[in-house]
Amino acid sequence: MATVAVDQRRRLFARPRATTGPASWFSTVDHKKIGILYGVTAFVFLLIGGAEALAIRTQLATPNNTVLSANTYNQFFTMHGLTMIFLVVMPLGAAFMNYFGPLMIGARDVAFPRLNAFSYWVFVLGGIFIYSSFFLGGAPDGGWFGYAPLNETLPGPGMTFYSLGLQILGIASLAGAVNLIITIINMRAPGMTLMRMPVFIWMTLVTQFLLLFAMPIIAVALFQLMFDRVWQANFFNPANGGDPLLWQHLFWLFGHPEVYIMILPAMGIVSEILPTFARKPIFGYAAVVFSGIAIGFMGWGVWAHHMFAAGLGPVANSAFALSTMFIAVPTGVKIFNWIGTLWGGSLHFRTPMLFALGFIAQFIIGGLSGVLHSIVPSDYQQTDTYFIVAHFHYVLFGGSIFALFGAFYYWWPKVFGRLLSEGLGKLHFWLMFIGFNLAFFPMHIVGLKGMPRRIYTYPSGMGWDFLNFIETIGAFTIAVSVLVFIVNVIRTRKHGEEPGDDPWDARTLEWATSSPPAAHNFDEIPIVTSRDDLWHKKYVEDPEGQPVPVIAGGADAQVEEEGHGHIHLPSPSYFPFVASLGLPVIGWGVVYNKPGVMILGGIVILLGVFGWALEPSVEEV
Amino acid sequence: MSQAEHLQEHGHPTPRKYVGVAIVLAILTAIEVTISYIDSLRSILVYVLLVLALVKFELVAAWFMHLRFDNAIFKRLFVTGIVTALLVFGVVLTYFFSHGGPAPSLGG
Amino acid sequence: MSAQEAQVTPVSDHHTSTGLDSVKMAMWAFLGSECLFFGSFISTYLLYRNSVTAGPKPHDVYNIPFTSVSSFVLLMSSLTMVLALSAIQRDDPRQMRVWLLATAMLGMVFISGQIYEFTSFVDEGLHLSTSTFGSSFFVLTGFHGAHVTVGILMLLTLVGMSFFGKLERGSRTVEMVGLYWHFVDIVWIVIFTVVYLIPSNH
Amino acid sequence: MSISHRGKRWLYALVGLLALGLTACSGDEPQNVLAPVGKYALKEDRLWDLTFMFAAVIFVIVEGVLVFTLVKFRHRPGREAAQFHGNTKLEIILTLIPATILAGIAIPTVKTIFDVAEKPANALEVTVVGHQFWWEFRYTGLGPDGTDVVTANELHIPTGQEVYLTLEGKADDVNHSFWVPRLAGTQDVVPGRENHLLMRADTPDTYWGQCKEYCGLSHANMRQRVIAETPADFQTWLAEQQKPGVKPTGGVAAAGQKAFLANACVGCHTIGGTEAAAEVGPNLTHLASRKVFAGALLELNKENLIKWVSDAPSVKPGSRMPSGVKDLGLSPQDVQDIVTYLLTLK
Ligand code: HEA
Ligand code: HEA
Ligand code: HEC
Ligand code: CUA
Ligand SMILES: [Cu+2]
Repeated sequence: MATVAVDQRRRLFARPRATTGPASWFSTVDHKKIGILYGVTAFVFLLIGGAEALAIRTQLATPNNTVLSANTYNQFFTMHGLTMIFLVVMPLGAAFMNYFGPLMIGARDVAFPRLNAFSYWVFVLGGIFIYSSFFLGGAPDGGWFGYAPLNETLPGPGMTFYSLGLQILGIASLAGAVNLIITIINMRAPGMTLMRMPVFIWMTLVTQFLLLFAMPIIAVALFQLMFDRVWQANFFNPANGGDPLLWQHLFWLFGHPEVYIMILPAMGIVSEILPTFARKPIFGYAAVVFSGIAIGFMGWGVWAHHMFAAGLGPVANSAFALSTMFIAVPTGVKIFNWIGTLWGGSLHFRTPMLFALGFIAQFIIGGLSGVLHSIVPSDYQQTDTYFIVAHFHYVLFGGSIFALFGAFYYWWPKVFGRLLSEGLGKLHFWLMFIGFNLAFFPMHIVGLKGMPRRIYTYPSGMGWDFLNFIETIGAFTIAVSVLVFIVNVIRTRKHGEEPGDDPWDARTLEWATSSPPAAHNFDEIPIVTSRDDLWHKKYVEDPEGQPVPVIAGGADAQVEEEGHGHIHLPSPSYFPFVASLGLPVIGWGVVYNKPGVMILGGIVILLGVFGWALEPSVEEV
Repeated sequence: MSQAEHLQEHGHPTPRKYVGVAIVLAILTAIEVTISYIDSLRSILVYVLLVLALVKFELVAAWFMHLRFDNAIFKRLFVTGIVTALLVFGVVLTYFFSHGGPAPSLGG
Repeated sequence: MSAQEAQVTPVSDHHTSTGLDSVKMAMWAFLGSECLFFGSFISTYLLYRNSVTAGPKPHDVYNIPFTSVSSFVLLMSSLTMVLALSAIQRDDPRQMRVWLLATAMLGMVFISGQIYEFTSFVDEGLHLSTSTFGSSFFVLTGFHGAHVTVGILMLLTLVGMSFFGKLERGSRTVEMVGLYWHFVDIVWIVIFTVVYLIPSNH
Repeated sequence: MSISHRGKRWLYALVGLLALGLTACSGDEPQNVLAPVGKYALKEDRLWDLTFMFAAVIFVIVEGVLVFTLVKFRHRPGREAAQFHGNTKLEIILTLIPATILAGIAIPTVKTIFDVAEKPANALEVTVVGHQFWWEFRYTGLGPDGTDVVTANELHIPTGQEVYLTLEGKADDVNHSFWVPRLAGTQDVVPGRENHLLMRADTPDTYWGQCKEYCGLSHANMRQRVIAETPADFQTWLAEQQKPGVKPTGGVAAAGQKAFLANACVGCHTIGGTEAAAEVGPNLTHLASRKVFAGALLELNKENLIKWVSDAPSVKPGSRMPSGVKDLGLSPQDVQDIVTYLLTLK
């Protein structure tokens, strides 16, 4: 492709060339490095959000406790929820989708590498922006769904930070969604037809479509909130005709697809891990894929189940009860097909497998309590109690986080070339499994005993004391298990076993390349001939249908040398980083209502974007 | 590029065609504005206006944005967005209007 | 942002799985997303236009003849936009620049009209904070105006790049900006009908 | 820990929950959802029992099959995995079973939704207003000359009669949610809107409840009690409430009344029979007839009232009632007098 040679001196920034060293992380456009960045950043946020949770649990360990003031508590539970959802589960999903998306479909990179870097930087800066509120007058304290009109009447800048911080994070998600959708539709290796794609890729695709259409809705709600708070508009101001229910509708129109955004990648991960360790193909591939799509579709028609008690009236409540209940059907399909995948297998209980199984066992509980919420008259009792808190931690932690930890163990050797220790891994799993159930199972009971959520203190004599104490013990057990994981990671850097390219004898393309993969992913773009392509290159079937390894050397016969001369990889660029820097600046400008600062931020964005537009994506070195 | 080839296959719309479409758009706009002043049409006005807007929408999308000539994937991406929006906001607005619109202000 | 990613991706077009241009597909996906964005604002407006607690009601302030003219201007800018594309597809960058400039000019006329409209509404006592109608009107049309402004910036950038010979694969880039521009026009078609022409209750 | 152990853990947990559902203890668990009273809570509870049973059975079966699979197909040397890709017939059956169960559950669900929303003919109507962070109850038209009887935080209802609550959201307040678990599920109080909630108590008792929708700093401290009395007792109570506030007959109480009326208190509270007629805070006409105050956070006694009047926000973070001493300039003597007066307002 023809690239016009551009005079370097005319550039504001000389084109970065280094692909190693600390500075290179700011200019990288390599989807693998960006994946690692996502993963590390999200993990740090997990520790922060977890530390907030531990503070919450400490405060609630005993009745009438005074470790946290009401004010601090409210900021902590809000920031805990926001952090875990927007800064942990979503970006951890993005980490794996970024790293493994292109590898699993046999691509060299994502469709828009610089846009990818932009997404990441916007995400980090959005996170930093929201957290800066702690030092600038108080963090958001209106709950993660920030109901109107409390979100407007709360004093302090917290909820303004909320409206702008989530807005910034939304931009990151939207850019990422466009990027991954196009990558999956358009960047597949030859032969990688849609119905040959790994389930994880399918679930990524569905997730990104949900993001594509859900993010703009919350963006609008957040803009309206911003105008209300900063410029006295009336969108949610009941004293002047605004309707608080509009916020609820807009929020949950986004919010429910959002929860599937958080679970579908996890389901994809589990659908990769199970076949690998059961040593057989996924049961009912088509059903697993289509049920994922069905969940994505149905997820648009159930939002009002978060508003059953808001007074929608019996007709609307019945309709949404029905739509909600029936989401259990496609979800059940997934559960049954996973069990079908295990059935008849030869199950190896390695750490990733344990986490995947933990996911299934716990997600069933969370799913069933979800169905119990959908029984509207019961939900009148359950809503806003700890029964709900139990439900969503079972799906989010017991589900998403368990699967994501499974993914860490599963893909670690691919990313870093070393296996995480099995012994520590199993310890991690069992501690987390026990701690998790200790922390969250009693919440069902406490909820049924009438403990509302979001209360910073409670009197004794309600029958809640003992169970709350147990929950706190459970929470600290989880924290210990996370520490075990950290130890495992540190230990592995030096002492981890180097297991080669395909330690699990796995099935999908990412295992066909070296560990860690070279910058260009594959020396030769693979030609895909079947689903689980790698497996079929490694094994042929004997007459009984049992796999027989291909004669040694067969799989290695793929070309080793750099056959086709130069591979064009996108060149690093600082501009995505520069462009993203403008966003939090605008945010701070709005919080303090300083037009000058907003304009400054706008100029930074323009500079970044112009630089970006004017530089070619690939530059001859 | 595949792009250009594609257009050529289906015959490049000529500038003349584009102008033709624009004239139709202009006429439709004129009609819209005019009928919005005719009181006797008030009862069906909303529907007529919506249909006219839809036609204009469709003309721009089909001709100026080339959806008529391009691969169906593009159309599907766009239409999915439109349909999702229509469905969910249809439900939201139906709900609000069947419940007497936005909150009647009960006073401070 | 997608429009700027106009350069070659690691695997170029004829190698994509669908044979279709990734940037164009990204643009369409983005526009699909924008439908939900404007859908939310338009729905908010529909919800609130009749619940005026204070200040003027919609048809106290609307000046339909004026807005019809500016709508017409925006509609015609779509024509000039597509003519610009047509020109570059015929390899005529000079004429393309003329049409692009014309498009940008029409866009600016539209924006000026909007600024005039906003100021006159404010004079008549309709502010962002007057009523829910004021809030939803200004924010909806304001965001549309912001989109037009971004479009104008992109058009002028294209003209500049083309003038200095920096516009590689110009027809594709022009096409992307064009898609964006037409979309903004389409949104206005809806806004013009739903916000201005359809009568409000009072 | 072995896999079968894990299965048992789940079972124990489940049995624990079941046992809890059966032992409907109330005494020391005043907000226990599973100890319902009166037809509305009972209806909701019956539906819960049904659906929970289904959920429990599904849980046991699915987790059981899962654990069984894990044990049976664990890797053993020499065993190979069977390579099959699916089984369409089985998959269809396994899709239809849950769908059928859900369709079955849907029927009583929808029926109950409509049941608990239907306004009965001769219900007692009370308006409930949510405030940050306390509840106002208005018995419309039951006061003298068609005025309202207004009280706070303690809702008195007669037993054996449906009570139709109109939940009114003040436009300058925020969302709350009125919840008395043993009597009925929750309904939100939405600013600018009206919602409705039905409850009925068949046995006299004091039922506890708590605001359930997060409403700011003292959401945790916004509680309420429902006092269900026999119709006769209820009428007696009502008759008392209809009277104007007790007039002090001199002494400390009179000084207290004077201080009350001379200070900012009068700008926020109503005391029947005096010129205090503001409605920012709770109606205090019969304050001393209540057992709890300040959003049912504190027991009504002299010590607590002194604390409250001196400095409400330190007792209840974010309280809209300013600190008597710090903000309103009351002297400790004023506080003593006012509290003495308030305690006479039976
Ligand atoms: C990962 C995120 C996630 C997932 C996957 C789900 C899944 C589901 N959720 Fe959950 N939900 C949340 C996250 C999630 N939820 C969060 C965060 C909240 C709280 C928000 C807040 O208020 O802060 C919430 C709140 C919430 C509510 C509102 C409660 C309230 O506030 O009053 C409801 C109500 O219906 C609900 C229902 C459901 C249902 C029916 C499912 C279904 O998808 C579950 C389906 C799965 C199964 C049913 C299990 C497996 C199936 C079988 C074994 C087949 C056989 C089963 C049957 C026949 C029943 N959820
Ligand atoms: C993925 C989502 C996710 C995850 C993983 C968690 C994890 C945890 N959450 Fe959850 N939580 C939410 C999402 C999540 N949460 C949401 C959405 C809400 C609703 C918020 C709202 O109402 O607005 C909520 C609310 C919520 C509440 C209710 C608060 C209230 O209503 O008043 C509680 C109470 O116990 C709680 C507890 C916990 C605990 C103990 C953990 C534990 O699992 C955490 C375990 C700890 C760690 C993983 C970190 C380990 C830490 C260390 C090793 C120390 C590190 C040290 C330093 C950094 C100095 N959470
Ligand atoms: C600015 C308004 C305001 C002023 C002035 C004010 N109050 Fe209050 N008062 C309130 C509010 C609001 C509450 C409810 C607070 C809560 O429960 O969270 C309240 C609650 C009370 C209660 C408890 C009532 C109950 O049933 O819960 C008492 C007693 C009381 N105030 C007495 C006084 C006295 C005495 C003064 C004067 C020194 C006073 N108030 C001044 C607003 C005010
Ligand atoms: Cu009122 Cu919570
Ligand atoms: Cu939901």
